[in-house]
Amino acid sequence: MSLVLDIFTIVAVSAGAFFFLAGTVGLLRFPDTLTRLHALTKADNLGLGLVVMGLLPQAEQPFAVIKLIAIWLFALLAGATVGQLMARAARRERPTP
Amino acid sequence: MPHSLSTPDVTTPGGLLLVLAVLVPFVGMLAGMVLGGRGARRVALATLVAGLAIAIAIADALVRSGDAVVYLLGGWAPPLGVALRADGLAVVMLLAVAVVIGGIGVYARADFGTPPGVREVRAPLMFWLLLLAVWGSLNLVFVSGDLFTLYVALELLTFAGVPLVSLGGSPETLRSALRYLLYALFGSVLYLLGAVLLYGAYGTLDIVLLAARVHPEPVTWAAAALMTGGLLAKTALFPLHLWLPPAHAGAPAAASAVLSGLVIKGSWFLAVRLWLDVFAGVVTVPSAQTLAALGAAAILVGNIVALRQARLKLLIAYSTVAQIGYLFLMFPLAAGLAAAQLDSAAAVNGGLLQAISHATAKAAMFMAAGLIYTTLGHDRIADLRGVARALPMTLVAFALGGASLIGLPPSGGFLAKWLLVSAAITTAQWWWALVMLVGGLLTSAYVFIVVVRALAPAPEGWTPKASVPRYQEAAVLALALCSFLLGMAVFCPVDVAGIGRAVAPGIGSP
Amino acid sequence: MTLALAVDISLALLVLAVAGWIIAVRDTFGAVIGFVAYGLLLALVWVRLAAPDVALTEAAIGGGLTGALLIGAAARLRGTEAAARAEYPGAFTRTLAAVLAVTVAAALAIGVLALPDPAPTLAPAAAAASLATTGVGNPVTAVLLAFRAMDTLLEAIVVLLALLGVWSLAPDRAWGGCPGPRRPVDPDGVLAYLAQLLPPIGIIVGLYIFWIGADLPGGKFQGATILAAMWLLVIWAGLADTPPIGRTWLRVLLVAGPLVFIAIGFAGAITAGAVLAYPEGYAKPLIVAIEIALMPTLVLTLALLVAGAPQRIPPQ
Amino acid sequence: MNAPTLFGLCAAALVGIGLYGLIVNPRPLRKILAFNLVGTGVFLLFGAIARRGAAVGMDGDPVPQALLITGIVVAFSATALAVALVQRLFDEAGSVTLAPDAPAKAPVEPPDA
Repeated sequence: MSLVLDIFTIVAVSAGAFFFLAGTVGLLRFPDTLTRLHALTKADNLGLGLVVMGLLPQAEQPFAVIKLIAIWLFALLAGATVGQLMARAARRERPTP
Repeated sequence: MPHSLSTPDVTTPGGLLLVLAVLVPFVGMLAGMVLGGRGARRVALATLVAGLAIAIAIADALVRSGDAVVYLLGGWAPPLGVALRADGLAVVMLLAVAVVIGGIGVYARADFGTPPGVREVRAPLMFWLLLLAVWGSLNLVFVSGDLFTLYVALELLTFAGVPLVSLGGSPETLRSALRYLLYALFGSVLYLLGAVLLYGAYGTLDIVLLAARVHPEPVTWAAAALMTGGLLAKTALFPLHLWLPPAHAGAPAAASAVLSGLVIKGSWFLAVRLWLDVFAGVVTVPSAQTLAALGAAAILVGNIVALRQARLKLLIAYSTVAQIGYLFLMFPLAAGLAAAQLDSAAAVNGGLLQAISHATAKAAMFMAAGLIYTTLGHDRIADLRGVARALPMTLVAFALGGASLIGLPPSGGFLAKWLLVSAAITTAQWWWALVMLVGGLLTSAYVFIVVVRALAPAPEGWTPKASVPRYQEAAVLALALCSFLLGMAVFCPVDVAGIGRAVAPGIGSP
Repeated sequence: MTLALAVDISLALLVLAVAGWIIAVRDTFGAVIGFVAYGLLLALVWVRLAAPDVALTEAAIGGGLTGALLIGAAARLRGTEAAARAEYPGAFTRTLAAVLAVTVAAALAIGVLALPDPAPTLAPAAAAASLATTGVGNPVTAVLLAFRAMDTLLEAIVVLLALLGVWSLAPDRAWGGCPGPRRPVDPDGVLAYLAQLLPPIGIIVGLYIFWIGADLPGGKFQGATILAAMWLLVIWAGLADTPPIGRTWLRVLLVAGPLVFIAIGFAGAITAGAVLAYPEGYAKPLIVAIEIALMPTLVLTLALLVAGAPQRIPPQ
Repeated sequence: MNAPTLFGLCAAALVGIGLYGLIVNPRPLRKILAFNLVGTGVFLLFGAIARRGAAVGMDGDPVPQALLITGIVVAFSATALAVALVQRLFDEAGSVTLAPDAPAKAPVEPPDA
C-alpha cells in the first residue's frame, strides 16, 4: 500500500514540477504581459495543485491535510487576484489595438 | 590578561536604578504620546527632573560601594541573560547627559510649546518625545553589558536622531536626514556583523564574558575592525563625517544641541567600551594610532573648514567634526601608557572629559546660535552686529563654550587636553600634542572672529527682530559655565571614572 | 545527505543570483519585485537551517511587509529613474567599492571557515533553564520573553519609535490626519472581493500562529504581521480608511503593549526578585499576557509603518 | 562542506554584494534595498552560527534564533523610516537625489544676503 502511495507521490510531484518549469519557461519566453500572466498563473496553479495532491498521502495527521489544501487554495486565490490586477494594469497602460 | 570590568555577576545594591535610568525616559515617551500636545511637554519636563535624580542616585551607589553597579535582568546571569552594568565611565556619562538634557529641556520649553487654541502641533510634540527617546537610548548605551542589546540601543538612538534632523521639514533637512539615516544604518549593520562573529567564535554577547574569552585570532580582528568601522561612521569621524554638518546645522537649535552634543557620543562611548574592555588584549598599538590619525585629520580638516563658514550654525557643526577628532586621540595614548606599565587612566579620563566638556559646550553654543538667529533673523557671521547689546548673557555663554573648545583654563576642555597632552609627552608621542596645539589655535581663531563680530556696535536705530525669554539665556549660560568650570574636576577627591575598573585598561598589552 | 547538500547549494546559488540581480538591474521596480522573491527564497533557507520561527518572520516581514512598502515607493518614484542615471559614480569609486566589498566578504568567509569546532552554544543552558522555570515549550519564545525579555521590550519600543519618526514626516497641515493617500473604492473590483473574502480566514490564521507561538514555531510578530496585512488589504481595497493619528484610542492601543510589558516587568521586581522575572509557576500565564497585550500594538504599528506619514485631514 | 558552512559563505557573499550596491547606486531606494541585502547577509550568518550550535536535541541554538527575529523587525522598522523619508523628500523637492550640494549652502541664502 505504502509503495503505491509513494509512487503516486513521486509521479504527482514530478508532474507538478514539470508544470512549474513550463510556467517559468513561458514567463521568460512569451512576448507580452498577458500571455506571460497566462503561463504563470495557469501552470503554477496546476503545478502547485499537483505537488499538494502528491504530498497528501504523506501527511501524518489529518490537520496537516487541511493545511496543505488550505495552502493550495490560498495560492489559487492570490494568484487569481494578482493576475487580474496585473492584467488590468497592463491593459490600462497599453490599450488593446 | 587585561580584564578591566572584573565585577562578579550579581545584582548589586542600587542596580534597579539602572533599569529605571533606561526605562523611565521611555515610559515618559509613551505617556507623552498618549497625552499629546501640552501634556507631552509637561511629562518630558517632569521626566527630566526624575531622570537627573536617578542619575545622581546611581552615582551615589557607585561611589558608596566603590565598585560597578550591576543588575541582572530577570535574574538571569549572562551568557543566557542580559546584565546592565555601570562602571565609573558609564556613570560619568549618565550624569553628564542628564545635566545637558536638562539644560536643553529648559531652553526648548520656549521654542517647543503648543500655541493656544491648538490641540497639538507636530514639531513640539515630536521634539519632546524624541528628546526622551534619545535620552533612554543613550542611557542604555552606557549601562548595557550585552552586545546585542547595545545594537538595539544604537538603532533606537538612530531612530530618535534622524527625525530630529528633519524636524523642520524643508527639502534640505530631509535630504540631510536621509543621508544621516543611511550612514547610521550602514554603521549599525557593520557593528551587528562584528557582534555576530564574536558570538559564533565565543558563544556569548556579554561584554565581561567576552573580555575573558577573546584572544587574538582572525575572527576577533575581523569583528573588531567591522564594529569599529561601523561605530566610526555613526560617530562621523573623518573621512565618514560628510553627513554631519548639514544634518546638525539644519535642525532647530535645541535639536542641533541634542544631536551634536549627545547623540554622537553614544557610538563613540561604545567604541571606547569595546576597545578598552572587550578588545583590550587584541587590538594593537598601530591600529590605535590609525584611529588617532583619523582623529588628527578630523581636527585639522574640521577646524579649517569651520573657519571658512559664513553661517554660524555650520561653523559650530564643523567644529563638532574637529572636536570628534580629539575624542579619538585617547586610544594610542592609553595604549602607550599601558605599554609603558603606567596607569592609563589619565588618557582615558582625558578622553572622557573631552566628551563631557564638548557635550556641554557644544549644546550651549548651538543654543546660543539659536538665540542669535531668533534675535537677528539670520546667522550670517559677517553681520552679527548688535548681538552683544541684545544678548549679552548669550554672547558670554558662547565665548565660555568656545573657551572650553579651545582649551583655556579652567575649562573642561583645558583639563581634557592637558591630560591628553601630558599623556602624549609621557609616551613620547609628541606629534599628537602638536596636532592638539594647532587645533586649539584654529579653534581660537573662529571663536575670536565670531565674538569680535558680535561685539561690534549695532547700526543706528537697530532693534532686535524678536526678544528671547531670559530663562533661555540662563539655560545656555548654565551649560556653558558647566563646561567652563569642568576643569575643577581635577579637585574631585575620588576618581569616579575609575571606579569598577579593577585593572587599568591596556590596549596592546599582552 | 548529498541530495540535501545539492538542494542547499542550488538554493544558495539562486539566492546569490537574485541578490546580484537586485543590485545590478536598472529598473528599481524590477529590483523591488526581485527583493520579494529573494525574501521568499530566504525563508526557504531558514527552513534548511532548521529555524522555522525565523523562516516565518522572514517570509512575513522581510518578504511581505518590506516588499509591500518598497513596491508602493518604487511605483511612486518611477519618474525619478531617468534623472538618477547621470549620478552613477565613476570607475574609481566603483573600483573602491568593489575592493571594499570583496575585502569584507573575504574576511567574513575566512571567519566562517575559522569558526571553532565544536561550536559554542547556549542551547543546553536554554533548554535546562526553560524546562526548569518558564514552562514555555518553544525555546525561542523562552529566549524572547524570559532570558532576553529586555531586548523584546526594547524592540517593541523600536518599532513604535520608528512609527513616530514616520509620523514626524507629515506636513504640518496634515498633522493628526490619516496616513497615506485615500484609496479609491472599487466595489466590483477583484481587490475588494479579496479584501472581503480573505480577512476572516487571515485573522484566524494570524491568531493561530500567534497562539501556538508559546509551544511551536510562531508567535506574536509573525501573527501580528498577518493581521496587519489583512488590515492593509482592506485599506488598499478602499473598504476602510487609515485611522487619523490624532485619535486617543489609537495612541492608547499603540502604547498599551510596551506599557503592560514594563508594568509586568517591574511587578517582577516585587514578586520574583528581579525586573522582568516571573514568579514561580506564573511564568507561562504572564508571558502569554504580555504577548496578548503586545499583539494589538504590533498589528497597528506594523500596518501604520507601511501606511506611511499622515497626508490629509479626513472630511468631517 | 555542510549546510551551516555553505550558508555562512553565502551570507558573506551577500554582505559583499549588498555593500557594493549600497556604495555605488546613487538612488536612495536602491540604497535601502542594498542595506536590506547586507542585513539579510548578517542575519544569515547568525542563522548559520545558530545551526552550528545544535545540541541537546535542539536543531539550533535558540538564542541567535530569537535575536534574529528581533533583528528582522528592527530592519523592517529602519526600512519603513527610510522609505517614508524618501517619499516626503520626493513630495517636497520633486526629486530624491542625495548628491551632496556644496554643504556651505545647506540653509538657503536669503535674497537680501
